[in-house]
Amino acid sequence: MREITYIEAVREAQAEALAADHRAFIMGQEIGEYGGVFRATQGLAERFGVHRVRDMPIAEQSMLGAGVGAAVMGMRPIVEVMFMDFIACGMDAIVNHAAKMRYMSGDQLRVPMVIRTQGGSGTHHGSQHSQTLESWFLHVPGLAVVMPSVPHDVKGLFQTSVALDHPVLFIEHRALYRTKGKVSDPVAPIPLGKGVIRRSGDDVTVAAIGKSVRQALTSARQLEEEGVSVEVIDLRTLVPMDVELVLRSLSRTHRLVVAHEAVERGGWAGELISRVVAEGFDELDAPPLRAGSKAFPIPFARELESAMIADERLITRRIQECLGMLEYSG
Amino acid sequence: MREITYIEAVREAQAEALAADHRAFIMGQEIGEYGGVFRATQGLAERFGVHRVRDMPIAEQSMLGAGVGAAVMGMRPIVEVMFMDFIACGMDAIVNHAAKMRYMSGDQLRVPMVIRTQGGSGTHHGSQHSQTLESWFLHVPGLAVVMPSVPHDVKGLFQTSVALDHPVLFIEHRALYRTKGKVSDPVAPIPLGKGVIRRSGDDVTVAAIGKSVRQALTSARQLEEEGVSVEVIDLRTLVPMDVELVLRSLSRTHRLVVAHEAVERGGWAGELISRVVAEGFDELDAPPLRAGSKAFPIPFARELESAMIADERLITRRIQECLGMLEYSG
Amino acid sequence: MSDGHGPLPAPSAADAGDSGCVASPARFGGLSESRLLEIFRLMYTIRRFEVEMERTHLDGEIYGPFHSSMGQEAVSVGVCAALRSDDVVTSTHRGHGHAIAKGAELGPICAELWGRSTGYCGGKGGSMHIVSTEHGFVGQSPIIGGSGLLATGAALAFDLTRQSRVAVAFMGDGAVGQGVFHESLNLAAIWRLPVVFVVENNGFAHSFRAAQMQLNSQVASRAEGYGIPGAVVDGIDVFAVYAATRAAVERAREGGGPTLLEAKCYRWRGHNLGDAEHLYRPREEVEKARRDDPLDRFRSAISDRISFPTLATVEAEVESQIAQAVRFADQSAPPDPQSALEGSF
Amino acid sequence: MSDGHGPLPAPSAADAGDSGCVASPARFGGLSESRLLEIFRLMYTIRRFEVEMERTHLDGEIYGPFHSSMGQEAVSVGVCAALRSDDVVTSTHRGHGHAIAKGAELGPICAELWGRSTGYCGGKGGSMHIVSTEHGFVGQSPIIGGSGLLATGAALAFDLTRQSRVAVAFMGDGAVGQGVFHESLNLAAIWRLPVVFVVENNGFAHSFRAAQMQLNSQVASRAEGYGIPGAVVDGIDVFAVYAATRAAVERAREGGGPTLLEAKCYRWRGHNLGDAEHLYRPREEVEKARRDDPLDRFRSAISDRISFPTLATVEAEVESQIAQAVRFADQSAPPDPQSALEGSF
Ligand SMILES: Cc1ncc(C[n+]2csc(CCOP(=O)(O)OP(=O)(O)O)c2C)c(N)n1
Ligand SMILES: Cc1ncc(C[n+]2csc(CCOP(=O)(O)OP(=O)(O)O)c2C)c(N)n1
Ligand SMILES: [Mg+2]
Ligand SMILES: [Mg+2]
Repeated sequence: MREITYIEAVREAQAEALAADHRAFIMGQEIGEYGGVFRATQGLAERFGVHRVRDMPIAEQSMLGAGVGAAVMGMRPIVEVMFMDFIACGMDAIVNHAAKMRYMSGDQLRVPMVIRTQGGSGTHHGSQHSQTLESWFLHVPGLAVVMPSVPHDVKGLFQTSVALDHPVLFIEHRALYRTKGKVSDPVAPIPLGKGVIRRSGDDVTVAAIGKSVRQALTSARQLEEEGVSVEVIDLRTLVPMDVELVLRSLSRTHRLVVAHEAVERGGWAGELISRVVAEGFDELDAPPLRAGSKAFPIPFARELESAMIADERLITRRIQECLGMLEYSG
Repeated sequence: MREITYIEAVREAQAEALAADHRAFIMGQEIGEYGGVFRATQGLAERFGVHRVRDMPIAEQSMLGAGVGAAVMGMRPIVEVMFMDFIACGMDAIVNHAAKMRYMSGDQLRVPMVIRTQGGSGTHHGSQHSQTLESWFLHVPGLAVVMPSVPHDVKGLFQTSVALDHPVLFIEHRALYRTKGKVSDPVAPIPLGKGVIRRSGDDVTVAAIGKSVRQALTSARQLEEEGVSVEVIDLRTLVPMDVELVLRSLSRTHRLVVAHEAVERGGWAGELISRVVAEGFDELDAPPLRAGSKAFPIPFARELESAMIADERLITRRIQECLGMLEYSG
Repeated sequence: MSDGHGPLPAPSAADAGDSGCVASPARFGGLSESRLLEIFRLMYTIRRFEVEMERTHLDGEIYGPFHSSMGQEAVSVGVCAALRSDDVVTSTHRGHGHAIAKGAELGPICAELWGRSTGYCGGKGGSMHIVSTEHGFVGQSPIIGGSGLLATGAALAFDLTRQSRVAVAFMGDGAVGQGVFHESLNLAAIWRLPVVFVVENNGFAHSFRAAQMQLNSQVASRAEGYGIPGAVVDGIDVFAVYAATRAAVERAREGGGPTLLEAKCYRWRGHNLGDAEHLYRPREEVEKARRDDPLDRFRSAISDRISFPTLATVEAEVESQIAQAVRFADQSAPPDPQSALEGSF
Repeated sequence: MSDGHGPLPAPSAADAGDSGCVASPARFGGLSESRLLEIFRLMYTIRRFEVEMERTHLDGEIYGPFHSSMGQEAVSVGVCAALRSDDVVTSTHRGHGHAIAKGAELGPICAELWGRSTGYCGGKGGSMHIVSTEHGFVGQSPIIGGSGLLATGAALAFDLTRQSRVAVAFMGDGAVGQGVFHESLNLAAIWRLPVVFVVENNGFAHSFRAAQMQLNSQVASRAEGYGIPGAVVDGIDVFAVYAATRAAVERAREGGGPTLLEAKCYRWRGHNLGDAEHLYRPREEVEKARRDDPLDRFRSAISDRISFPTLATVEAEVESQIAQAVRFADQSAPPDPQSALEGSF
């Protein structure tokens, strides 16, 4: 199988979408001849023309709002929001329009729009360019939320997202762009709402998504040396969320840690834990714990960022706490 | 003691704030001579002048953004967002600016701004005028989130909010405006992060906020007839959240239901349940359950709205499920 | 930018506003008698429909917010008369007139207002969210400014698929201060999209007069900043609205890009039912404004071409259609609660 | 609106742009020799500081995004020279020059860029979030358009408290298409707030030229739509910038409301370090633009008033101040990780 980087997968996925469906087109800033600030659309303008790979002025509301209007008329817009933080600038188009129009209209209108964005810490962009905000959108009925962790899933989930007759928030992590993974040719579409077990284990289950999956795997490898067997689940999509897979895993491990880079307070781990507790209480030998970032804006300096961002160290610690090897540190 | 309506309390609280602190002023749409679409500022423009009770054009970004800029310069803006749904139009000012500037600047800048808004269902305003979105803001470090359920708390919490050197989201529920409650004269400031027990009971604890507190009390009264003793906690503020009070209550009841009108999926109940499970697992005799709205946009028609909105019927059912009187219905 | 000005017929509110203007054929924009009757039928329908709906609301048969189109009939009808049936319209919280003018049926509109299963949206939408894709009425956005973005996006779809369709956004004067107004016009301008932004300047944004919201309250003049044509039109005069819209729509269809039209009119009713109007406008002002009635203007304009009895017949038909629509809603079942739990993700 | 036009000295980029313009005393805006030297010192400091920071970034001593102010020194300095120390400035992602021009110290700026404990924000802010309240440098917003809102709000505070202070928002040409640009100007206009919006039109919004973003790329002409004065100034000529800003600031201070200034300049460096410049602009264009250097313009303009040796002394002082600043940052401790967990709610 071919090995490609995550960003190459994003590029191929978009190229395939544009090639496969004439209704698909891309809108965003610096995505045309420039090829995207992270190279996600490199070569696409040349190949598909600037009318289908459209550079936008710096105006997130119109980018997202025009996407909604075009989708309603039968197009399949792929809108790139350069940094996830900027979604706050176009929130109304997503929340009040994209997510609601199909329902409000009694199914007359459809909004098959994919909103691609990337977020997260690690490049020292500071508080307004490093957030991880997917949790907001679990709380917005009408949206699917997708967060692939490997190139293969990027390609498989993107196909499903573009084909879906509902708006999709497709979230990438900057720090994953250079990571590599094997892809089949072609990659088959991956249904939304199906997680995968990335590593099986018996002692504890870690449910994670995106970059946190890789960190959980690192923790798992480290803990293996201490004789701890960790099962790592990659949820892949948050809406829908594969709670069943987690419950099945718990029926063997009976212990759960939920890991995400997003701030722990109000983060989506609370959703999964609430579902698991409500539906699998008796399976639990210990309280499910969260490994999320501390409730502070993301600071610029290295030393500060790593003091509040959830990483493999925190995941490892939570696993040990969940197993009673350490005292719970809140 | 005097009995006043909730909306009268909102009006008095704002009047007292403007009278007490010359740095305080109000911005919003239709709030001046018109007195606010819900009469929250009636008479204030006449009393304090239109420069301190400022009518705004329909432009949420500038309303909230100018509030941030004024707060940074030492003012105490009180910004009214007419419907909570419109916060999506000014999200960037709140999330990327108000909440972060104090931290980012190394404590050089302060944003003592109170964002007053109201949300919720029941008046058949439809999908774009009925949302309950406080859960988003738990996930935004830097903001306090306040949701009073009675006139007394409106007055007590508003004083604390205006005095706080951090931005505060002060959330009201339209359906509470005409409800009445006793107030002392004057009402003492109420610290943020202190919940209250509205009704004590032994069998199960219901933690709620805002309008849901009243509904929980209704459920409690109904269930009393069936011999069920329900303790009802009014959290009053979500950030900070009085988890200790809930844990203390659980040490007696050992059962928890968390109730909010917000959509259950991704809602703040998940935060409370995660904290409770992590810190009080051994106290729990049954899985904590959530009573939140189903994950759909809010439809217009009565029959439809009541099919998805969380209300006393759902709270009652969840209590019964938590007590094992009924099968959990998800 | 002078090239920012297209050759639009732009009768200023001032010169066309005085008197029920004379009926020179030209003023009919070359409309046939049947088209003229259709225009009258629609204007009369909107007027009477709003009266009826307001009544049923006060009787408690409708609930929820209600924003009346009364007094703005000539804008809705004049604009939509210049459109093809496959052109699309986006609207605001005040959209009943727009829906009717674009051809949506009274029964399902009424049923939607009443929250019945037979409403266009099965009761999920209500007064502020009527949609009839079949008639190209593709969405109201009561989020002020939202209609502009939706129409811009629709126009983008037409442009991308090389369809010669046009999108029209109805907006209120209150939308002009919104960031999305700016972003919509700018985007439509640089991409030369086939969209017409129709700002219905009905004198008020709730209790506000445009001049309180902008120093430069000449809405149409904003077009210049975007390098697109702008024009003011007398919104009481359906022919003026029709002519201006036609020119804009033709330009859009031929790839000439967007136009900003400002239709000056007056909001006859309070902002919504229950609005405390008296707090911000004197009854006399309203009465004076109502004396310049778009329906009367039409009647006197075409008096020498269409006889009064002919109009009376149309009026009678409309009355029974409205009565029918109300019966339709009244006899329709409320929506099945279960349907609230379908159709989202 | 003619009344929308104030009596601003508005040398168009065209007429002032050609040649290092002659040094008629008037062109110095009546600035004393010491003020002139101060202006030179600041421009030279910005230039050299950016060179040094870029070097330390490439050496890996700085990390994170870096947006150079090089080539735009005359705008930063010309604007801030027209301000009082208690006036405030808000800025963008490209803010080093603004901070220096407003008087912030090199040591703490450098330390902030390096993420050290002694930085203005203790390392929490970084290059895009420098703040020095003590110098009235009250916030950068790398969220395009954000600086306009912050300054409008600051001006509102001044207006409410009847202080005669003025707020200045530096913005990029890329901000003009943002909804917040529209909303800020409109709000400042209707409330006649003491704010000056300075759009640094440096030719590019990352890879984009203004003309690709707006049909009407005459940024200053947008002022009309808001009923406020607008003016274009040659952003390479510090005296032109100073004069235009002074007029705008005076008007603002006297209650005359906001002004929109467009300062035409050129972004010498890539959008940020690592930008693939070659994809959108030819090296020759950059070289040609760089030949019109704001520092050279200044030198030739004042050549008959200030001797070359005097300037050389200033340059030498600046060099050592920058070396000192780098040493300061270099010798400063990294922030205490614990401090990341303080100061929020
Ligand atoms: C984003 C947003 N802010 C505020 C409101 C509240 N609101 C509803 S209608 C209205 C006035 C609109 O005036 P205008 O645009 O002139 O339309 P008209 O009512 O005159 O038809 C306002 C402020 C809203 N619906 N959306
Ligand atoms: C809301 C928002 N959208 C997009 C970006 C990404 N971005 C950063 S700088 C920039 C270009 C800004 O150009 P301009 O305003 O002219 O400022 P300049 O870089 O020329 O100083 C863009 C698009 C951003 N920071 N904020
Ligand atoms: Mg209006
Ligand atoms: Mg620029």
